[in-house]
Amino acid sequence: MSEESKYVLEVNDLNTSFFTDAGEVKAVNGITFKLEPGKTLGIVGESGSGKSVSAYSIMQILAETGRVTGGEVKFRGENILEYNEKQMQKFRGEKISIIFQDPMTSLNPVFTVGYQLEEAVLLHTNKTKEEAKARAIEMLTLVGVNEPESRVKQYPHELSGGMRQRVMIAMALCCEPDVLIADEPTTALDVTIQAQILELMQDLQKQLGMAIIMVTHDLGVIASMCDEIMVMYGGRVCERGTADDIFYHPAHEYTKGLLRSIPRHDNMDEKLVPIGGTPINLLNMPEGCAFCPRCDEAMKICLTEKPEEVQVGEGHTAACWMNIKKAYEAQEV
Amino acid sequence: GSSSKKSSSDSENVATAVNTDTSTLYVNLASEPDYLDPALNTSVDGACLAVNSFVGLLTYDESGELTPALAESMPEVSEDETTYTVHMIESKWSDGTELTANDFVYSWNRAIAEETASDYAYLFDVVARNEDGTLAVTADDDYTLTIHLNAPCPYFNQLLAFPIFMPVPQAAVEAANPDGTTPGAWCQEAGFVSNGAFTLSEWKHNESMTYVKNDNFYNADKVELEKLNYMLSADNTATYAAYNSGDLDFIDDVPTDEIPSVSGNDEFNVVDQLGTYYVAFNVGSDLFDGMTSDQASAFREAISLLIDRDYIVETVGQTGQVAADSFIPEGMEDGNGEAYESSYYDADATGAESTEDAVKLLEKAGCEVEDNGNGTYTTTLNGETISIPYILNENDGHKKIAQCIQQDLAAVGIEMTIEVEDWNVFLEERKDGNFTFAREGWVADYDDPVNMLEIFSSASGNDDPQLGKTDSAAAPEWTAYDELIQQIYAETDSAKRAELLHQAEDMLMDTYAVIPIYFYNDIYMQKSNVTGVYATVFGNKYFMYAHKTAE
Amino acid sequence: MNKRSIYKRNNKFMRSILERECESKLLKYIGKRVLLAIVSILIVSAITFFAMNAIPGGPFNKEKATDPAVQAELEARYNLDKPVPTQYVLYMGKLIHGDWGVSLKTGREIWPDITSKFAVSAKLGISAMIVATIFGIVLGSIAALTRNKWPDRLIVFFTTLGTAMPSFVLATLLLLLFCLQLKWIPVYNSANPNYVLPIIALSVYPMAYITRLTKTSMLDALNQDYVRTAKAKGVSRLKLIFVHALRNALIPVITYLGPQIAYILTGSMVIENIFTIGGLGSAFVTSITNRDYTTIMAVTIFLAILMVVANLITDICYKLTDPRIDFNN
Amino acid sequence: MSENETKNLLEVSHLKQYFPVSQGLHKVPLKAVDDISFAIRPGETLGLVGESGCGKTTVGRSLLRLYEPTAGKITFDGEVLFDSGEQYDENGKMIVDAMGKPIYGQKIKKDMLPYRKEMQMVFQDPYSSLNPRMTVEDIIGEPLDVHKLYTSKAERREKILSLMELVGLNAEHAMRYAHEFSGGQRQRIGIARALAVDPKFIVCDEAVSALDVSIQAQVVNMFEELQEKLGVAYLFIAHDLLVVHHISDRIAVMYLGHMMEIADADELNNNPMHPYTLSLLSAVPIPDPETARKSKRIVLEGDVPSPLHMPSGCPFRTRCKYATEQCAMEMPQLKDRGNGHFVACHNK
Amino acid sequence: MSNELKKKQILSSQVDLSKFNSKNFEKATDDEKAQQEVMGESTTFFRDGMRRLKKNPLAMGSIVVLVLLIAIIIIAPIFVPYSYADMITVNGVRDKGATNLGMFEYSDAEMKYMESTGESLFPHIFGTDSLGRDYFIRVIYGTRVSLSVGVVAAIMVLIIGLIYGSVSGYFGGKVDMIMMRIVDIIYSLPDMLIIILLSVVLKEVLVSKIKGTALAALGPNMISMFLVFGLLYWVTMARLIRGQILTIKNSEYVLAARCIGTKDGRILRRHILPNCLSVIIITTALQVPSAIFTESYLSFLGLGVSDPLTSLGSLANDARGAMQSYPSRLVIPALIICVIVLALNLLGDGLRDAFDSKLN
Ligand SMILES: Nc1ncnc2c1ncn2[C@@H]1O[C@H](COP(=O)(O)OP(=O)(O)OP(=O)(O)O)[C@@H](O)[C@H]1O
Ligand SMILES: Nc1ncnc2c1ncn2[C@@H]1O[C@H](COP(=O)(O)OP(=O)(O)OP(=O)(O)O)[C@@H](O)[C@H]1O
Ligand SMILES: [Mg+2]
Ligand SMILES: [Mg+2]
Repeated sequence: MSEESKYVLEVNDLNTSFFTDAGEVKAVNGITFKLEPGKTLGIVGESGSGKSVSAYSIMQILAETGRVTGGEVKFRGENILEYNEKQMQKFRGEKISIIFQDPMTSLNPVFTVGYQLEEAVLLHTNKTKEEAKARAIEMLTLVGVNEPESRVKQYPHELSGGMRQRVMIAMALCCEPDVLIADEPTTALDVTIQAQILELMQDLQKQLGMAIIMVTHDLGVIASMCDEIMVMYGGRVCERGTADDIFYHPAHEYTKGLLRSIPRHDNMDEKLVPIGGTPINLLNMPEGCAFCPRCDEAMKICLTEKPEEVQVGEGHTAACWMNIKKAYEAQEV
Repeated sequence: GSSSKKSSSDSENVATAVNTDTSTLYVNLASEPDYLDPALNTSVDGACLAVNSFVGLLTYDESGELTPALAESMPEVSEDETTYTVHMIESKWSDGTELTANDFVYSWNRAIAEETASDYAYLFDVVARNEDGTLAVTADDDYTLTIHLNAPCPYFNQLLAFPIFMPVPQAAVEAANPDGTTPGAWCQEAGFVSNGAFTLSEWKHNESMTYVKNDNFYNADKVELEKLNYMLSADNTATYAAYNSGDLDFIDDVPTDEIPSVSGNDEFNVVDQLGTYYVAFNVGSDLFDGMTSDQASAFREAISLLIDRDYIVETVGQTGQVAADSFIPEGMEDGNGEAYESSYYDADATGAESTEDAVKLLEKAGCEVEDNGNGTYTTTLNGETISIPYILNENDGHKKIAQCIQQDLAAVGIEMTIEVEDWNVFLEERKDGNFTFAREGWVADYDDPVNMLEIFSSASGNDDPQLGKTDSAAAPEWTAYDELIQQIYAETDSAKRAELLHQAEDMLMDTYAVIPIYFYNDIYMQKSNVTGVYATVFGNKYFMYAHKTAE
Repeated sequence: MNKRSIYKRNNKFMRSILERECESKLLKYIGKRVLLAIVSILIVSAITFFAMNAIPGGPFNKEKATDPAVQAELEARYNLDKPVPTQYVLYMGKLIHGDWGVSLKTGREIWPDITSKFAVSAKLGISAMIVATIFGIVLGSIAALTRNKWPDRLIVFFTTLGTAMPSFVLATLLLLLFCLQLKWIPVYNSANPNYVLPIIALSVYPMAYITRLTKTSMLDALNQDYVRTAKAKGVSRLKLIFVHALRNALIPVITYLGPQIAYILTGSMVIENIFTIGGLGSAFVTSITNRDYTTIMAVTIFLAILMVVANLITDICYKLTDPRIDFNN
Repeated sequence: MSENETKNLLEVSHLKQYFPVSQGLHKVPLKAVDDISFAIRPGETLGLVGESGCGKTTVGRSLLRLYEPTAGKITFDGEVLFDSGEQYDENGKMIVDAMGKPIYGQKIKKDMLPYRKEMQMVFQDPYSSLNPRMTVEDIIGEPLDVHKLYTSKAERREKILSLMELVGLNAEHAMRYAHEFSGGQRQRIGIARALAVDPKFIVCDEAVSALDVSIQAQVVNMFEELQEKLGVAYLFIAHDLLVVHHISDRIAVMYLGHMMEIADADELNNNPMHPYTLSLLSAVPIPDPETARKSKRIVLEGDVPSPLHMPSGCPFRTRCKYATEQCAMEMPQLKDRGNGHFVACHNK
Repeated sequence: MSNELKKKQILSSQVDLSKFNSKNFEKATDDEKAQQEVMGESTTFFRDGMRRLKKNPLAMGSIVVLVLLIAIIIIAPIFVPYSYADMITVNGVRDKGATNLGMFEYSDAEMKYMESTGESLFPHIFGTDSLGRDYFIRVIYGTRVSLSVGVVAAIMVLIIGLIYGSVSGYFGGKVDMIMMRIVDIIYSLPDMLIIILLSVVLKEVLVSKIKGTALAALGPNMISMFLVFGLLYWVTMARLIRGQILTIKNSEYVLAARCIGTKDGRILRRHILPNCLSVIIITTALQVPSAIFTESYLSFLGLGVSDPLTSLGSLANDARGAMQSYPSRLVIPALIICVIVLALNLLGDGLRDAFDSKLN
């Protein structure tokens, strides 16, 4: 493999804004990541931290008011942000697919499941209707839907939530994309169903070998699933690393706070330590670190300057002045 | 070849194409007629349809004179003027069957039959009856008809030209009405048998009727038109537009507001009509409570004087109507060979000029009138201002006249409220005397004053002022009038009869329950390339002898 | 036979059972609706019957008063001399046997009259509805896609303008412009009536409404997650709008169209009068002003039936567009 | 139930809540809650977990009589608020006559108004549970108005401000509208409203589910602090087992309208007995890579059946790998397995 | 730990630590942190909606037009010396020549009068009608009538619809079902018939009752029109309100209120009505043009306002007959109807977008 194609997907300094009545909402502020084939990248962060918008920016399926204002998204070395709409249509679903959070609303209620699956197949292959149908049934079987022949004739509302999410997955995978973006694929589902779906996704990744970007706000979901985890806050990446890095050696105050604030089996009897304050208002972004108004350790520099992302370990980076401070102090000493 | 056919069908789509065809006359009279059966029709437009598709013994010629039609000549009248003998020409129905005197006997007896329920059956009242109730009319042979009258009837010849006296085809009528409940059924769709100049070939309800020339018409040689097409619409804005765009050759009505712009036009025709536009008071209404009948009359006379008829004629009528100074319209004959003439006030001086006279009359009627100094007055009755509700039906002209009257009365401080009513309600209220002051109008069916006067006899259904029908103290004594009308019916001496007619009108006008405004005339517009259409004083239009040239 | 084909056959069998069940559900539903409809038609007819009899004025009133004997004869003939409830019972009795009676005003059979007039109104109405629907949906979609930009504002302005004029004014102005000024269209042509203007006049209002409805529901649909899903699949913009969003956006349009169809099929008295069209609308108004009781009743019942049928069809269309609708709930 | 050592604050026994829903031409009962019994002690938190649609919300609302229960008995602070009159024997079997009809005892329906002061509710959705046309002051003031808990305007205001302080809201925010706040702040408003009447018992229906993880902890903490301060008891409904475990003293597990297991929180976690609880616990994604890697998920097959087509016998048997014939025959009763650990399963 | 050490090494190789000083790493105070966190300005629902409304040029234009129009119809009669009913008189004499004058035209008599006295007469801005009445003042009164008819009718619809819809929606169940069936039936009743029935039947009752009041000038037709409106056109409003109430009734905040122990009346007043108020107001505003239309349709049928008072509808209808000779008489009232209806509709739509969009 040549150097440039080691990564299926490279995102460099991606910026996305929404131009609303109230002003420019800078939802994504310069995120960067690389994704290797067959690997899983987890993106976590609280609501509004720009996880979905990042994903949508890659697919270029932003709402009308949204625009990618800078950066590049390279798919196998080609910057897809420069694609025109036609090329993008060809690209979506074929090279990168996405699964959305809410299977209840993400399937068109007025078309049969079969139609929606076949459509995806027909769009990207030269298959005939018959073949597309066969493919749809095949995919349904793959995602563990029983009686796929009759399911294709059903409408989404006739299926249960878990079933619908399986259909969504089947739809996303039917053209065997290289990258699958899963935007909170299980948030709307019950725990037992969530477990089914996560299991399924892991299986499918093994079978089909695609890269997955797993977007979620649930630390539990990514703990066991991801090769790399990226923590976002206020449209920026604050920390990235392996699961162990993030969970056992958090290097960003936000990540630390997050870990302290969620109930885990080992802190059941302790008080949770919440992160104070309110979630960030993207219309009024702090000048410095986005997290500083809520950060217990905030320093003067945090107020005025944005922290750089620095490497704190192998494959483990964080954008927090605390790390610099430690280094500075160490140097002083 | 085929190419010419194509071009002709193409040309039909061109806006003005209709009118290039000189064999068809495009006419608008009114909206959909209720009945085409001459015995059942009651409307003027229906009568127009009837005279163009049926013909009786007599008819009217271009100069408006009675002339023999199916009769060979004018009827022979016996010495005592009660027996009429008519010799008929040989003629055929449109289906080719012979039309004989027996057809008339049948048709006339059918017209008066109870199950036919014809509104105009009363016109046969002058005809004597046999013992079995049938008409004293006999077919002496196939082409001779003898008619016996109860009393001399100076206008009987006119009746013979009236639609209800036209023949109907017995076989068809009876076939379509097996159980006697659908008397008009035989002529409700296109294709029925008739004997006039045209027969109905197509009827698109509420849209159009197409008549085609009847070759069996007795005078078919003289008929140039191949077709007569009626646009069925009562919306005079639309019909006037159709006329102006060249889609119609003849319209019977012009929106009043457009009249000034066409009045100098050659295509605009004004013809005489026998009828009077008037307003009527209900003599039994509350308004007159507490007045004597003289006071009430004085009050009404005052109102009559206040109405500026000239202004109405000029601004609303606009077609040279004559301001009325009597109830019997100008130009009516008195049945004694002379024009009937009467005048009760100076019509031109009504309105502002007569205010002072009116004030005097109001005072006489018991009202208190105060001079405001600037030519206006304030009138009160028992300390209250007088408010007179005036009812009328929805019609542009009627509403305008009402507003003129309203302004006229305002000059003496009498308030008049205008209440436009639904046509049917209007008729009912008027008939039942559920009103104070109402718009009225009467167009004569035949040229004789009795037709105008008999409606006020207390037995008449048209006695809207409720003369003789109310027990109000303010109402005039009316039995004398009823007797007078009966006398007129029976009077054999025509000079004496004319005298009685005058007496009756005097009596009527004395009450001022009836306030004449103007005498009707009739307008129509006809394209300059059309000639030969003529109208009678009763409003009937004869299209069959029309001549249409390419423009 | 291998296992798979057995499975397939079973499946087919299952499906046919399922379909049959659906069908019987639909039939049951229609049955229920028809039953309900009959009841409401009965009530409507009764109210109409008593209301029209309560209005002063009768069918035989004429400017020149009718002879009382003649009037009595006519009243007896049409049962008008009987008490109103009896009349109602007699009328409905006849109606059940398919006898719509004859017009009191013209003595003509009512049923053929209604059907021929309805044919005219329906022809016009359907054309107008098609025009309105097509233009409405297209304009509405355009407005939605260009929300708050000038095409949207223009469309909103002009469609609202179209509805801002009373229909008689609009019709008159059309007449004035196209027939008298421009002379493009004849005012009257009995052989070959030109329906362009009446269709325009009739369609303006529903078109404006459909445009607005389509716009809002389209906007709504375009913001839905499933549209985003389709986009992410690589569906082209046109297909996104006209297949994925539109079908959902059409649901409110159908809700509107249903009753509107019944309404517009029965014709507009104003348009019919101005353009001299022999439709049901003017016939109905005329029958009311004429107190033509039998015609009033017949038209009312006819309209009510039409309304019911239109609503039923709407509901079925509804089901066809929106599979979520279950007739049982 | 037989745990009368300490006096229970709330006792619910044999609670049933059926909703009539039309199916075709007839109505059939949807058994949202079917014969559930439990008790809550003063100052205690009972967690209630289960999958979506299993009837958690319905339990919460029925016991506050926001829905009129179909049957059952609700006792609060020693007062019977509602009793439909059915009587039950020792084994929880309904006492019936020869015809199979229940023999009714006394029926009770108390006016709830006075008890609204004692029992309150915090709703799941902090967005839709606050009237968008009311200011924070009005929202928190409403219970005070309804129960006339103040004598003067000033006192009302004072009370409102102290409540706001209690839940950690800024006094400046009193005149603002709910939509101007973040989810966590809104939830605090909802809690302040519930606390305004000084209740002894609060049903928290998914009160933290809609909140961000970082905010969730704030609210959970607050619940715990309030409990310490005010001694309120909670029925804490949630689907996040970790949160429930964290906050609850005891946990009840529901499935399809039935109670499957009730036990002390730690006991339930360490020693789940019901197969459903077992798989539920194993399905919970654990935010700890080490444990997550080690643990083995027990993935349940299939979906929860529709409550309209309830399986016979034990509702869980369709997804249970231990299901036997007996399970299809009869619904197992909730039985004490020691330590106040109640399980409804034939096989355990 | 070695790990820690390694980290620091990595760090110092990446960042130039020399550009920092220890001040940078002092703890920030709470105040400083709080400054970073600004809560947006307090907006109320109303202010928020108004802001959106102000951004809608069509709606703002409509407001301007409506305000201007209302100002004109209030002020004009003070300045114009003619009355809507009086035919023009010159020197106390009715002027037959003053009919059908064009815009700003004087009749011969008026010209003579002005020449002889040197006094200038107020111009006939829109000319005169066929009865010699100043058309401008008639249009002004017509507008007054049409607008007030619209407003009053809309209010009637509102009141009846509100009561009916609230009862039906709030009580639900059987009551709701029966009430909605009634609505269905009213929907399929022929309104023409009912209009005629009411106008005819009510006239008897009304004429005496309204004698001498301001209503008398409007005439019984108008009054019955209001009643017709009240009796027939409320059904849409009732349905809408019912729908609103049904959704709000089932909302969580109403449940919350019930949980608190709030009584039905208070719930209706404090929770349900305020939340459907904007929809109600907007729908009522949109009812005004609909009423103006109905009035003009009735004018077309001859069931309009009593003469000589007039409305825009009856002016337009009367002018239809003169459309070829005097098209301006048709165009002027038609234009004003158009402007009013257009403005109200656009404003109503704007209000709806601003206050009722799903976006908030
Ligand atoms: N169409 C839009 N218009 C304006 N702002 C938007 C739009 N879509 C998203 N945003 C803003 O962008 C920011 C990031 O949103 P995003 O959906 O990416 O968050 P997220 O991390 O996915 O959160 P969640 O966990 O809730 O899905 C949010 O503050 C949101 O308000
Ligand atoms: N008012 C109602 N009418 C009819 N059915 C209802 C009603 N409320 C709830 N249900 C039904 O009762 C069952 C239990 O609902 P409930 O809301 O109590 O579940 P839940 O456990 O709270 O679910 P979730 O976790 O989704 O909130 C569901 O099937 C639901 O559809
Ligand atoms: Mg998201
Ligand atoms: Mg719930």
